Amino acid sequence: MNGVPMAHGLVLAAVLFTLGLAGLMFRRNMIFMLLSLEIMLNAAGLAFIVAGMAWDQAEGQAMFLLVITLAAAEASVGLALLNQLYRRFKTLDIDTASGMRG
Amino acid sequence: MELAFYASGLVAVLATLRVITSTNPIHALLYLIVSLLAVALVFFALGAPFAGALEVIVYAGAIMVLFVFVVMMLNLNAAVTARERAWLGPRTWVGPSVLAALLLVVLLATLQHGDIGRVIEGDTLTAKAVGMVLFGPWLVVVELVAMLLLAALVTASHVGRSVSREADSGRDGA
Amino acid sequence: MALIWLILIPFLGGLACWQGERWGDGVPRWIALGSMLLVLLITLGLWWQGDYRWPAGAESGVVPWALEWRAPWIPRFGIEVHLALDGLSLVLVALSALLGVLAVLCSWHEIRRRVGFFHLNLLWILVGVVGVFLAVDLFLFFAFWEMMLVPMYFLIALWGHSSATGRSRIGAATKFFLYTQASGLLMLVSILGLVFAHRAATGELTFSYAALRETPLSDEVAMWLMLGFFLAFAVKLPVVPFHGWLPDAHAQAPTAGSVDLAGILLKTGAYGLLRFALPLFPEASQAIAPLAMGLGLVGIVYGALLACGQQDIKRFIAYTSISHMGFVLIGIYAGTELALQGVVVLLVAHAFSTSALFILSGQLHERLHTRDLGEMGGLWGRLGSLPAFMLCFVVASLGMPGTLNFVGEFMILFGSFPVAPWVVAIASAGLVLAAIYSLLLMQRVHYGPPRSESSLADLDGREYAMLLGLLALVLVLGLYPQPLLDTAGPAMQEVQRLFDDAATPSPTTMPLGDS
Amino acid sequence: MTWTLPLTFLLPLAGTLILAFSGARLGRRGTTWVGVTSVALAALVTALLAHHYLAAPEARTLTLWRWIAVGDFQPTIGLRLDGLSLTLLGVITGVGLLIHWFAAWYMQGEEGVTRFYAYMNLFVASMVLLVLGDNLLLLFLGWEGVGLCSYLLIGHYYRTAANVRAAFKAFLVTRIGDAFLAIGLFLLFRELGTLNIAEILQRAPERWSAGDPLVELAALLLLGGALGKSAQLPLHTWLADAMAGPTPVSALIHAATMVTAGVYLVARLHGVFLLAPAVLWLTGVIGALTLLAAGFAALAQTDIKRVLAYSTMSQIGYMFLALGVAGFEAAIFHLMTHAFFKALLFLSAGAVIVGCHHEQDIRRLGGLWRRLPLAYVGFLVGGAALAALPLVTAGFYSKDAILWQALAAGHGALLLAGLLGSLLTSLYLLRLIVGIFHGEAGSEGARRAEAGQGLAHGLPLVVLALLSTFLGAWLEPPLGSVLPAPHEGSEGWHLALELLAGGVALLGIALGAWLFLNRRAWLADVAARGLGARLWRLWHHAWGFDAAYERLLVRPYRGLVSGLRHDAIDALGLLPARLAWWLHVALSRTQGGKLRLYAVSMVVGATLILLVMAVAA
Repeated sequence: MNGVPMAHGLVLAAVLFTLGLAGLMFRRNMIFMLLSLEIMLNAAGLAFIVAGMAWDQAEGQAMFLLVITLAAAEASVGLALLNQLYRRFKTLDIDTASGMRG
Repeated sequence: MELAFYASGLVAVLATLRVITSTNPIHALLYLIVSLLAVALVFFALGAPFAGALEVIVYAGAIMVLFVFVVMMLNLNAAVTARERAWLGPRTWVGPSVLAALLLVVLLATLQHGDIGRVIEGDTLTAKAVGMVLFGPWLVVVELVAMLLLAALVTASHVGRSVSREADSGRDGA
Repeated sequence: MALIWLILIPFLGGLACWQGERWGDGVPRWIALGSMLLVLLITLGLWWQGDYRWPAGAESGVVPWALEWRAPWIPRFGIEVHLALDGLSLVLVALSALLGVLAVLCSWHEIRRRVGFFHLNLLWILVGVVGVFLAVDLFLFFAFWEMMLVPMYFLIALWGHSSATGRSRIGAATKFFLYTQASGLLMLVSILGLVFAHRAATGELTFSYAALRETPLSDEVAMWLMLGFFLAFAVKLPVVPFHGWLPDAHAQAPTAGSVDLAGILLKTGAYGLLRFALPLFPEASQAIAPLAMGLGLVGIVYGALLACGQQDIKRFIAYTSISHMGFVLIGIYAGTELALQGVVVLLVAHAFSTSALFILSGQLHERLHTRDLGEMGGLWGRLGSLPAFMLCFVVASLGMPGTLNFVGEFMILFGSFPVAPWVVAIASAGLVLAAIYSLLLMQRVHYGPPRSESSLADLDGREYAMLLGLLALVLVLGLYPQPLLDTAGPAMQEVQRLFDDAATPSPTTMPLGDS
Repeated sequence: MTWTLPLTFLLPLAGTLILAFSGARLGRRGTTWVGVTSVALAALVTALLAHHYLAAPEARTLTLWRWIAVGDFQPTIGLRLDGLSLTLLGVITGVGLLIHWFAAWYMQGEEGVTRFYAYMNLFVASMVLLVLGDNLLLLFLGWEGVGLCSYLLIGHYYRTAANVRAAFKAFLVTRIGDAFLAIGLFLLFRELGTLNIAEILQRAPERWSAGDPLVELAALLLLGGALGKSAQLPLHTWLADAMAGPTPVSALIHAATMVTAGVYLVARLHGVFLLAPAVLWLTGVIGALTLLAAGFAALAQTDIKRVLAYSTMSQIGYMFLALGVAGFEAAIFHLMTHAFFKALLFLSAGAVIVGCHHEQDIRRLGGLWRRLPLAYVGFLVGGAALAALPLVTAGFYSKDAILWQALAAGHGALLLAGLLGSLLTSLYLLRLIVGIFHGEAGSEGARRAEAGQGLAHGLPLVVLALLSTFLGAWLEPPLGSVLPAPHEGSEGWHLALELLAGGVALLGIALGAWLFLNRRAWLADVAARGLGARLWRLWHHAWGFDAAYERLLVRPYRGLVSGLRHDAIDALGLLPARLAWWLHVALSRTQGGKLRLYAVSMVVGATLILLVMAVAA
């Protein structure tokens, strides 16, 4: 077994990404949506690392660092919004906050 | 090194699956942490110890703890999980999952066509090399990332302020 | 020099009326009347001393105008203010001037609010129309063509009256504006296309009519350019599929607006066809002739059918004018000299009889305060001499021999028979339909059991003079139309010569058992 | 002397203008005076012209001015006096004068006399123009003018809607005929290049040979116009309803002059018709069918004027029969005598109606012969002429001339129809006279009937009565030069035919007298049961033509009008506006505010893009 073919790494990333996406689409609770977002971001980071390792370049991991900071920033803002949502609408159901509609 | 990769990959996928399908937010969170750890393990397997460490420390350690902290603060009772189960009726998840599956198939098809033959032997890429890159050509990017975090900090503090003082002024805005 | 005055007088008169309002309501009316009479006198003067017979020996290329006035405007694009007068445009300018006078007279008591601004609009419509009839530079022609619409829009929108069915006058005015504006833009595209084709062929950038007539065009391009022109004039004529705006505009317009609309604006469509669509694209016009005649027939039958069903008297008359214009379309595309002369005569006759009917419906509205035919009936004995005049004009619109309408209609039918026998056979069914709607109008308004015996106000001096003048014109010209025919004669011979030169054996001459 | 020719129509026209512009200022006497004298002067001028013409019988033409001059389309306002137009002119102005005079008495109690006389004068002027016109366009002017005046006069009592509808129907049906005539004019102008009648008669034989399809079509179209105006079979439904107008109108327009315009047209353009034998034969057949149909219809009418109307239709059927067998002179001769006795009958009917306070129903009249003697004599003399009582009456000579032409031309069937027709004529005549004057009075009005007084009532009836006797027959119309010579045949056959026709007439009168005088009860009972009742109703409604036209033509037109009332084609114009509205509604639903829907749409978009890239790559 002489190493992991890059394609498998990417397949893993793709699967994780799709699961995150599916979670984002069918969960109505905002927490789960944020979690799914985190999963998707994590999958993206994984893809970077796999690519970086495949070409033996450090940029992959450097990019991973950025992905993590982005995830952190996004999580904090997301949770602040979640907090407001809960206080204002007394529920975590994302569909109640549908004021902006045509 | 391949065995570690495939095993932890499998664990990651299963944990993520549990995250999406679980009804209790806390359980979901914990499964997510397991999934992140599994991914960290994958990084180690692939020879990226610095990334793995980052994953464990920042991702699983910081962000997930933040999530747990917020969820605990909302002290959701049993009614929430019951309602979750109600919302998860077959009608809601069939459509999106078919869509996601279709997207997955398309992704795999493009991967399959992509004839990326390269193989990862597992020889490690040291943190030094990453550091050289980060503070070499990518210096500007690191600065930008810092500003990003600062912006997130400001936003989170403003939006997240406690409702009491904001209650009177915010009421009309809703 | 007189030509530019024909346009300036109403323009300045309009401004004077607008300002004149400060010194009381009467001033604008007299100023408007004065300027319109002046224009009429100038035109009659031109008619008296000018002779419009074909200058002997003029070779075909040169377009002989009786009177011309040129001034450079935008030399860079070859645009110049080029006004020219020949028999056809003289007849129509005189008609517009006369109807302008009538429009001012018939709204003497009807308009109370903002009299000055009303007369401004009325006169500026005349400026646009006279400009259209005189302009020989295509760009100038388009400018006047668009200028006609705006005052008419205000006339309908501000002084109109909402009809019983609640369709507001603003809606009608907007519909009128949109229909004409949209088709006008198509014409602009055609004009530009023609100019560029001309530049491509001869390298000379010009908008002048005489030059553009010589542009060598491929059949396919000529057809498209001609369609642009045809559509703009078809909307104005109005030809059936594009007639939607006319009944609404008439129902909502004030009497003066209706007189102008029916009397003059409809004529610009026919004038455009005769002046621009046919001479500029003879082959394309020849090809589209059967379709145009078919549309004319549809217009006749459709206008007649709908006229009988209307409840509002002005919509009724509007649909009858659509039916009359069907004859005009057949006459234009028949192309023989007799038919074209008939078209000019019918245009004049239709202007007289329809504007008279509109003046009468205005007077009925002043006395009965309604335009709904359901509430009229049995008015014969109650209105003094108004019913008698209405009878005369209904008989004229019916095409009774001895009136000008008959001369026009039958000249068209006589002229078109050799070219399209079956079209004329069906069109003469139009004579029967004309009888149906004309007499229906007469019976619904004046015959039948009267609603009350009280007699209403008789015609006063002004109204009596207007109607008597129009009736005299219709009857005298009906029995002696020669001055009209001699004036428009040469122009029509020119159009016919062009139309025939292009005539491949026209497909419409279905031999009727030719011996 | 020819300069006086235009006076014949200018005088009545002047009368119309005076009356139109005088309004009510002239008062009743003034109006009547103007109305009658204008036609009297015209009659005087006609008499002078007749005297001159008979002195030197050749056609005189006078062109007032060129009406329209465009290329070779040069119709002129030109008058032409020859034998035919002189005869017609005499009938119009002569009988017209008597009727105008009688109308002065008839219209005593009526309102709107000024309007009445204005239209009557306009009618006489148009009819004179029709007759004198030397080109077809001027003839068309007169043609439409009389149609208009007939519309206005039938609708004289405009307050009742039925009269107005009757007038509308009369104008419309004749207008359909005019449309055919117009197409005929267009065809003649295209083929012969002229509208002048003399030139047409001269160029037609050169241009076409007999039986040429084009000349057949032209003749057919001209015939269509004639049928419309003379109320012959297909276009005849308007004449019976036209009785809604005052009786003098019916006498002048629907008996003496307008309805004969069609006969005049065919006679005037005999050259064209002779070139189209099939159409000529058709004219004869239509004439025969109309005279029989009208004869039967007259038997089953209850209103005096409707009986006379169908009788007129029947007599004009005789004229068309004469034209059909190319007996043009006989047709015009019968036209003249018919004008006399039919005008007499109508005026006597008018006297009866006014006498009985506007009672027109036969069943409610009776026993009037003692109370209205002059009307009774009028009916007797007129009736005798109508039934063609041998030797004594004018009708006998003219109808005999027609039957003789039919026999001489060898049209046996048409001759039989003529004989059967004269039998029917005697029957319905007797029914009418017995119904009005004998038996007992049916209604209050009839019982208290009082005879009319004054010269205006008496003199016209007497003069017409004289003209209806053999005196009328002496007025030989000078048609020699104008119309082709009549057919010749052996004298023996002619005598035999006279005897036969006289016998049939007498038989009819005797049968009628016997049936209606003492078999009235039996007749009423036959007409009430089974076949008799159905036949009576069929004839009463004139063979159901009216109802058929109503269902086939009028109702669909009315349906179409109400269907299209809201301008279907215009609604197409609103299509773009409506399309924009539907798009708005559909698209706004996608912005539902649901975050997850947005996510789904993004995923769909991404998948599609990737799919395209995957497929394209």
